[in-house]
Formats: sequence, C-alpha cells, structure tokens
Amino acid sequence: MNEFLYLAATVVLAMVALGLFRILYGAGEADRLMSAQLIGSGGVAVLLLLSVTMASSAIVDVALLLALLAAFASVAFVSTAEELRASVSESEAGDDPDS
Amino acid sequence: MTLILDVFTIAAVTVGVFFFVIAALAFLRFPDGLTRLHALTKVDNVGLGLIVFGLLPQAGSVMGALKLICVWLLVQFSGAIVTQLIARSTRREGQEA
Amino acid sequence: MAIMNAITIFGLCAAALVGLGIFGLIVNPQPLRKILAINILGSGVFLMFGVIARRGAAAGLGGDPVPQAMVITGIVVAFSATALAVALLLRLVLVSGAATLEAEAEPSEKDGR
Amino acid sequence: MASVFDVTLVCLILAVGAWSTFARLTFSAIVIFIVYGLLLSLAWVRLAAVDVALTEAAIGSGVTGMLLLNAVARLRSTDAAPTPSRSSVNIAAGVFCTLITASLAGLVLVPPQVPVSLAPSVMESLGQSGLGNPVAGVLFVYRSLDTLLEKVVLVLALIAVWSLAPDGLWGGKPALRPFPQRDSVLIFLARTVPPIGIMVGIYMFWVGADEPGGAFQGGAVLAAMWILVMIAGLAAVPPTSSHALRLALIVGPVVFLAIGILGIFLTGTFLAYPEGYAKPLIIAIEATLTVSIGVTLAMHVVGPPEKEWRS
Repeated sequence: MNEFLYLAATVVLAMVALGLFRILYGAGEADRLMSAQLIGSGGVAVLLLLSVTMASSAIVDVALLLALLAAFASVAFVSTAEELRASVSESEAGDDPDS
Repeated sequence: MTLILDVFTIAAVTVGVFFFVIAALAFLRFPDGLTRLHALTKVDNVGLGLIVFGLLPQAGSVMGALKLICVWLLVQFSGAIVTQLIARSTRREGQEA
Repeated sequence: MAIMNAITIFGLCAAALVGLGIFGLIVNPQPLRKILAINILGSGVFLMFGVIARRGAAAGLGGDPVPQAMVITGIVVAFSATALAVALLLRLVLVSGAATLEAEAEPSEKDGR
Repeated sequence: MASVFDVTLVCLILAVGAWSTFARLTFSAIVIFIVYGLLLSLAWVRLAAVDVALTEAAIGSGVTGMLLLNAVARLRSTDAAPTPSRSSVNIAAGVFCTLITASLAGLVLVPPQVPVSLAPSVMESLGQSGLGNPVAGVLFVYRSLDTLLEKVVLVLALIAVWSLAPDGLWGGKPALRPFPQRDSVLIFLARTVPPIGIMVGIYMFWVGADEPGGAFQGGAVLAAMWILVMIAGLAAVPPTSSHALRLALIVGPVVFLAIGILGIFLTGTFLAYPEGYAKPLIIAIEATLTVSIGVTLAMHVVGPPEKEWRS
C-alpha cells in the first residue's frame, strides 16, 4: 500500500511540476495566481499522501499551513501587481510594464 | 476487511491523481487563461477530494479522518475565492491587451 | 565507501543549492536578485543541517533535534537579515534614485521625504 | 518507491531554484522563489523534520516572499538597466561554485566519521521539562538562550529598519498601499480566511509543546493573516509611534527575560526553570512569544514609516 501511495505522490508532484513550468513561463498576473493555487493544492495532496506513508499525523498540519499560504500568496501577487501597475503609471516611466 | 479498504483506497486515489494528470495536460494544451482556470478548479475540488476520500480509511483515527476533510474544505474554500480573483485579473488583462 | 540512500540525495541537493546561491550572488548585477540568491544559499546550508540531523537519528526520533532547532532559529534570523537588506536597498533607491551598487552612480541629493 | 519520490522532488527543487536565479524579470524570480520555498518544505517533511517544514513554509517562503514582492513593486519603477557582468566573471564564478558544490557533495557522500548524535541526551532529560516535542525541548530548555537572543535579533532588525526612515518621519505610518479599488472579492477573502488562519495559528502554538509546531510557526501564520487584512484595507496600518504596537513587539522577549532572571533567584542559574513548573512557564513564554513574533514579522513586511503621523 505504501508503495502505491508513494507512486501516487510522485505522479502528483510530476504533474504539478509540468503545469507549473507551463504557467510560469507566460508569467502574466493571472498565470502567477494560478501557479500559487496549483502549488497549493498539489502540495496539499502530496503532503496528505506522505502523512499516510510516513505514518505521522503532524504532516497534516503542514498541509493545513500550505492551504492557508496559497491563499495568502495569491493575495500578495494581486496586491503587488496592482501596486506595480500604479507605480509604473504614476512615474510615467518609459519602460513597458512587464506583466 | 482491510483488503476491501485497501482496494477502495487504491481506486479512489488513482482517479484523484488522474485529475491532476488531466489538469497538467490542460495547462499544456489550453491557450488562454480562462480555459486553464477551468482545468485548475477541477484539481482543487475533485482531484484533491478523491485523494482525501481514498485516504480516509488509512487515516489513523476518526479525528485524523476529520482533519483530512477539514484540510480539503479549506483548500476548496480558499480556491473558490482565488478563482474569482484569477478570473477578474484575466478579464482586466484582456482589456489592457 | 559512498553511502547512496534517500538521505544522501538531499545532501547532494543541498550542495547544489549552495553552489547555485553563490553563483547567483556573484553573477546577478541587481541588488534585489543578490538578496534572493543569498536566501537560496541559506536554504541550501539549512538543508545540509537537515541531512546531518537525519543521519543522527537515534533514541526513537526521526532526526537529531538539536540541528533542527538551530535551523528554525537560522530561518528566523535569515528573515531578519533579508528584511534589513531590503530596507537598506529601498533607502538607497530613495536617496540615489538608482537601484544599483555601482560606485559611479553619484547619489543625486533628492530630499528623502 | 520512496527514493523515486525523493529524486523527483530534488530534481524539481533544483530546477525551480535555478529558474529563480536565471529568470529574466525580477518579479517572476520572486514568484518562483515562493514556489521554491513551498517545495523545500516538502523536502523537510521527507527529512522527518516537520517543525522545520512548518517554519520554512511559513517564514521561509510565505512572509519572506511577501517582503520581496513589496520591494520589487516599489523598485520596479526605478529599475535602471543593470549592466550585465562580463562573461569572464561568469565563467570564473561558475568554476568556483562547481568546486564548492563538488567538495560539499564529496563531504556528503563520504562522511568523515560516524555521525555523532545528541538525540539520546535530549531524550534522556526531556521528561523533566514536561514537553513532548523534542525540538521544542531543545528550543526552550537546552538552548533557550539561543531562542531568547534570536527573538531579540528579530526586534533589533525591526528597530534598524525603522531607523532607516528619514528623521522627520520617525514615528510615522508605514506606507503599505492597501488595494486601490475596493475589490469585493479580495475583501471577502480578507474577511473569511483570517479567522481560520488565527485559529490555525493558535492551534499551532498550542500543539507545539507535544507535536511539531510552536511559537515561531504560530506567529508567522498570525503575521500572514494580519498582512492579508491590512492589504485588503480592512485594518489600518498602525503608526510606528503607537504604544500598543511597541508593547506588543517587546512583550515576548521581556517575559522570556523576566522568567530567565526569575530562574536565577529560584534555582540559581539564568534561564533555568524551577522543578515541576517548567511546562506552565514555557507555555507562558511561548504565548507571549507567538504574539510578538506575529507583530514583528508583520511590521517587517510593512516596512519603515513613510508618511507623517500626528497621533
């Protein structure tokens, strides 16, 4: 049973990596939010599988924290992208906004 | 009895992981943000949900199983709200482009 | 004798992260990227601590708690150092108007307000 | 099968780390750094160090990521075109770094001698302190001086950050720019997630005595939630001159120091807990420490005062 759960965790990790590389390549603001959300739920899935294979219930606390941080990171991206847009337009700098 | 539970876990977790695979393929194939968002939301509720559902019999105690469900609900809850943020920023980027 | 097991894989990862951090620190011209590289270097060193702690697992524990406690303290101190470095950089930008450490960027006397 | 997972995780960590170093745009580099931090906490879980995984996820990638994001948002508008370093420097640096990595890898592959472990001595005398979590035992009993001094370093760094503001602004308001347009979705998120976060933070502090967790992880979660509320504009950023804020900053180290000095009178040595009272005292220290760590981390992210404030 543990062998199967480790296999499942490896597949989930690989799929999260694949999706992450694809999304972060574009790196528009929406893509960044999606990457935070993907790593959040993918990380939680891997951690829950690990908590069973490593028979330690404390790992579920890490998953709980990861779920919270995914929401926090998304808000951080939205607010800083907004501040970026405001500061770029405010200083009328010539360079094009990178997002 | 444990054999049935193990088979149940393997089945449920396999289908759950399958949704992660679909999401990854979707991110590679779909061109713009909104269609990718459609794939991303499936990962949150169905993919993770099936994995948690499959892990319930493996969790040590009933409290442990409840905790797994709480984690899933939290991911689903914050995921639903963040999806709104993503859709809103995709629309705003659409206007700018 | 080279022991090749799961723990050693993370040890090699820690060694690679330390090299990556130092390379990023030297090569990247922008100060903020240098701060980022120092953070990667720090996490590599802490991961090395984790590998040594894991190898010292005894008395029914998954790992030796003393290096693990030192890493927790280290992460918090690394955060304080990063916060101070970022504040210094922002102040440098406020005063000299350019986010660069090159000496010839003469500090234009801009009022700090 | 487990080592296949480890190899995949290590390759992913190295790929994301390298990508963050060589990303073209600083903003993308920091976003990838946050993802790198979360992956690193998976590695810590695999190294059976769950306390460190919590700390790395909360402080290492969450709060540090937010700090760097704020900085890049402010720096972006003045991003002078960086002069790329010459290729000869790159090659020399590359050779130098591969040498360091090779030597460290050699050290890992062929360990000098049998790894000495302090775990047995920790577990022997953990019973007296009444704590179940050995890492908390080390943090608050055997190396409690480190924990006290580290908390003081955190506050000293904040004082240094505040003192970097122009003199006229001392005691002013940090300029965390709340979200400009009243985004209803963000406000809904900032109204519903923080209560859950605060509960998780307090749970993490409370469980730290016997299970992985503790004051640092709980404080970091509380700081993240406070920042979330401030960004959404639901709570005003407190001016640095407000006495309540300054009290909250120092209550942790002061209580820790007081109990340490109390130890001198009761048991003759600094930071020693009287017999049988170890656990309640440690819980008291951790409670105040959680509050002041949360406030200090949030104030670090918010930054030095940049606006006038006449209280």
